[in-house]
Amino acid sequence: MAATLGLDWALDWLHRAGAVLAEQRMALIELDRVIGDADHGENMERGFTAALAKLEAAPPATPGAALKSVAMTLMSTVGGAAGPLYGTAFLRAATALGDAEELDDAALLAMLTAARDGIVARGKADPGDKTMIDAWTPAVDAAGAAVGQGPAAVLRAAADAAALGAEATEPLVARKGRASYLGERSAGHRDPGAQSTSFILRAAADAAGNA
Amino acid sequence: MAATLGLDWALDWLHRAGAVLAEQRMALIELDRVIGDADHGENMERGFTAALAKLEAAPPATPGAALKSVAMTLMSTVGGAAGPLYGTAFLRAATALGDAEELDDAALLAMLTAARDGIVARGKADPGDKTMIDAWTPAVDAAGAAVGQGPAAVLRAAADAAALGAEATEPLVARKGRASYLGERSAGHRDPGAQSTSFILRAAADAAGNA
Amino acid sequence: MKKLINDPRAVVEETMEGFGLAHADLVTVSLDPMYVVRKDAPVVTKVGLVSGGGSGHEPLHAGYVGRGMLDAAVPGAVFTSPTPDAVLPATLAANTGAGVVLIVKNYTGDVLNFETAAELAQAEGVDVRTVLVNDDVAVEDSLYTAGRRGVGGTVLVEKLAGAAAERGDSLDAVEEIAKRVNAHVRSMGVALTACTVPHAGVPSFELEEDEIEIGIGIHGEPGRHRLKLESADAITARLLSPILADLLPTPGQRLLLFVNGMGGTPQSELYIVFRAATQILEDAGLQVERSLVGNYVTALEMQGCSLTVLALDDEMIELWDAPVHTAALRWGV
Amino acid sequence: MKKLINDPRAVVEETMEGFGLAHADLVTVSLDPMYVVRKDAPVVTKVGLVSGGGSGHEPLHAGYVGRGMLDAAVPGAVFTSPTPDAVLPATLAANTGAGVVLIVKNYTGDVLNFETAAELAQAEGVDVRTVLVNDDVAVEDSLYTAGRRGVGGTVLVEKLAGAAAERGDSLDAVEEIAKRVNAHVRSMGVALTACTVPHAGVPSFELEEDEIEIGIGIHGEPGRHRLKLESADAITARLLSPILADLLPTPGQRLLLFVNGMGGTPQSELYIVFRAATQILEDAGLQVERSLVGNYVTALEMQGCSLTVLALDDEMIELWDAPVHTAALRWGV
Ligand SMILES: Nc1ncnc2c1ncn2[C@@H]1O[C@H](COP(=O)(O)OP(=O)(O)O)[C@@H](O)[C@H]1O
Ligand SMILES: Nc1ncnc2c1ncn2[C@@H]1O[C@H](COP(=O)(O)OP(=O)(O)O)[C@@H](O)[C@H]1O
Ligand SMILES: [Mg+2]
Ligand SMILES: [Mg+2]
Ligand SMILES: [Mg+2]
Ligand SMILES: [Mg+2]
Repeated sequence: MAATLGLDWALDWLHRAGAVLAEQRMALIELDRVIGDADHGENMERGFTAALAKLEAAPPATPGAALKSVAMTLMSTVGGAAGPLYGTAFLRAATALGDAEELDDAALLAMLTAARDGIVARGKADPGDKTMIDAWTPAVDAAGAAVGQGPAAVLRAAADAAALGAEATEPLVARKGRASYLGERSAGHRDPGAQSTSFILRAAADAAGNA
Repeated sequence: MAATLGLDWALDWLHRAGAVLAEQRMALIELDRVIGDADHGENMERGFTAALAKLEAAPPATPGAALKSVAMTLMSTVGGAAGPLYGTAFLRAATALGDAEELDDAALLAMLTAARDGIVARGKADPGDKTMIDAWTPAVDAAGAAVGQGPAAVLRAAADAAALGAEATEPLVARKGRASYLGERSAGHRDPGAQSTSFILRAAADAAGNA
Repeated sequence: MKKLINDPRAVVEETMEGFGLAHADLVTVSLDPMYVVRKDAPVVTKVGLVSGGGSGHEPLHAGYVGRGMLDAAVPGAVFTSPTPDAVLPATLAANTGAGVVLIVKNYTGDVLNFETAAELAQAEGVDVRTVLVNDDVAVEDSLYTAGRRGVGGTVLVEKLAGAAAERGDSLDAVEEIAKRVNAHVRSMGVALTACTVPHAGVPSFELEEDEIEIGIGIHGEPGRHRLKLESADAITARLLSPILADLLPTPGQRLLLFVNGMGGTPQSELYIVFRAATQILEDAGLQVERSLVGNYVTALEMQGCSLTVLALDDEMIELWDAPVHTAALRWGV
Repeated sequence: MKKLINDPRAVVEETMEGFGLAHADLVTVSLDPMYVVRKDAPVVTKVGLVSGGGSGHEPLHAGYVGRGMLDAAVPGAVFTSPTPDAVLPATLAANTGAGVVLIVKNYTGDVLNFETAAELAQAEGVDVRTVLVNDDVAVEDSLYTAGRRGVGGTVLVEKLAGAAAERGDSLDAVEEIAKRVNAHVRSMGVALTACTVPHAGVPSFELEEDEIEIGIGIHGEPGRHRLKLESADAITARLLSPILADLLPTPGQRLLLFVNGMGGTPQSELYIVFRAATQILEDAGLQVERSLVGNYVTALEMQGCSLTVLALDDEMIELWDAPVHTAALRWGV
């Protein structure tokens, strides 16, 4: 396992994320259909397809530049609630990385924290509101606890916690986003944004495991 | 069995016709749904309900007056193709009866013939076009053959022939009315107007059998 | 059957009551007998224009009563032509002494009932002309059918004849315009789903999840044949080709292209069809000069659409552009 | 899924292409980024009015671009708010230097994307105001929801603010009118059937043959609760009562009553609901002074309707009656 992660990892991450979102498009649509408006999978796939094409067309020089490119593309292609939220997350993550070429545990934690904080700043959701924050927050916490065990371990901890966090949104009653219109009827269904967060963080960990 | 039929028979006929059309409303709608526009049963029931109410409100003095009253009400309440056709049929039938109080075999035959001729005059259908004419024409022929056997026998012959005529519309390809739009696809289904004719003539025969 | 109604038998009456309330500035509604007249009818010395037919095709015909279009409309029961005793008073109300043109869609029931009404009105001294609309190329016009049906083209006949009447044309002239429009208009429709007549309670026909019905009428009657669902572009081509084969427009001909929704189809789909139709027509060297897109002649909640093409001349364009003020069509006023 | 479409992913683009072809006299359509502007934009020294949101609600918003209403509209993907990079050029195109009001329906996605666009436009020197529309009483406006949604009331906000902008009102004044209309308008909807988002391919929710969904939104999202199907009169009462409980109009208050079809409901049913609503309002001593009945804010092919009630003042009546010339709303011109 590498002691730091570089541009290769970042690109591998983003490609893996694009692949899993494409593959899970219908699953995310289905989650959103039940408590939302059936577009989350479509939106995310459209966004990541465009983001990968952009990375291809204008190859970035650093991990931060890669995340910034993705941020801008998501902002202008995803739309809906997820577009600005993920766009902000990737933008803040990019800013946190600056032009570092190699990322250690601390850098990765800073990246995840900045992403989460960006989503909170824009969306104003609290933990437990049944949003993507409920995957991001445990992920940041777990990553923090794993700092010192190496980048792959940090990201694995984040991904595992995000997966549990996404699952844990099921019993919750939504208070933010479209699912909140359903009131009590939103309970019993997983939040699509928390699920897509879990997919994206798993992709980061898998890429690190291969680095 | 009575040798002639009078006003009582005429009123009994019309009430029986109203009753059977109300009872068979959905069956006629269903026949019309398949090769038409699903309104024949509704139209006929609406018309006869109104016609019976009118007979109640302004009791006629002769069989001819009863048929004329029904004709006018059908004309103004049924609409569609069946309204003017049955309206004309009853009007011509009434004219054929004049102010006769008692109707013998010949009068009944004249009545049925006038009704059929009225429908042909308005609708210009030929036998075999898959219309109510395919019930009326055999009914008139059979009634003609039964003249001399008494009113009940004349009407029974007409009703039996109309029933067979209605059934015999099934294999026909429609050339008149709404079913003609279907072309070959109209074959295999009974014509709703021929079926309602059969119900109405059966009611006439049943009333005569009870007279 | 799921409908926003009270009693299936009160559908037409309650609809017309609501229509009268919503458009009290435009029309007066008579409930028994049932007909709708222009608020300002009879308009002095103008030829009267009257139409009608079964209900369930809203906004046809009541939605087209008003300045520059119909003077009166007569709604029958759902999918059932109205009776002469309703057509007669509507005709009388529309008569200013200049005569009345009846626009009748070519269905046996409509023809017979309007025929009787015309006779009755004539007996009362009204000069009545009847113009049959029969624009539906899905039906063969032969000895073996009741003839072509009147469908989408009806709106165009009513608009152009209405504009002619409004500008003061004579009875002969209004009749001529109506016949001219009918002679130059063709339509063809497709259904993706059936509709349910309220008093019947079950859909008028069954279509599988992947089937469509080509050559559909507007009365929930089945069409000519069934196909597997195709793309909007392919369906549009299928509808346009018999229209063009029958209309035979010469290259450069100016057209009015009318994409009509059957009641249950989203507007977005109508625009997708409009796009496809425009491409086909322009590729054929024809000129889409005027257009209309929306739900104008419907079949209750049926999903599907019809295409109507009218070959325009200068006068028709002028009449189309003339002001109209009705519940469903309004411009220039 | 049965739709008159080609590729589910091309639905919005092809719709807007067709829209641009059909209304070339009124609008210019930009496909990438996707937005629609008034043909004559920017209109000199007029405050600009821009709206937008997910597609699938046609004629909202592109159908309301034109004289007396919107200067530009920005359609997103189906049921997905548009992105800032499309809202920005639309905002710039609508700006004459007098500033721009953005009319935004209150959904998280719309709010966030328009917020970013507003910041970007401001950075380019445009004075931008944002007015949120949140008229849907089906949603509790509390800390525990994303707040009330913008639904049918949006059309009224756009019409009245558009008329104010057209007559030359200042940016402050147009913003004030828009906010005032929003403060006095309430809506509530019902669905009889679900709709199917083209890229999803399956209906957004399931309803039994005898069930309806009360408090439905316009995004195919489920409503607040389910009921057994009732009569149109009963359903109308159910929709009106929370509206009135929240709006609290005083006796004699003049109202605009707007019965909106969700896309798949026959016009006749909308008039039956209009009739019932008028009766209830008049029995409550209120005055239905203006009305609108039709498919104006839809959810694809959903069957159902929404009721919108606006408490009118003299200025609102004047602005409502002012000329408007758009694809979907037109009078006085
Ligand atoms: N205020 C918010 N804060 C954080 N996340 C949110 C917020 N609102 C919505 N989300 C997330 O966005 C997801 C929905 O995204 P998407 O379906 O693409 O957008 P939309 O709801 O506009 O259709 C939800 O599942 C939720 O995780
Ligand atoms: N030209 C015609 N001559 C005789 N009968 C006809 C003709 N056209 C239609 N019919 C009869 O009318 C019946 C349909 O009546 P109805 O459904 O009430 O009217 P519509 O076809 O206008 O809906 C047909 O089944 C047929 O028997
Ligand atoms: Mg969504
Ligand atoms: Mg019929
Ligand atoms: Mg009929
Ligand atoms: Mg969405």
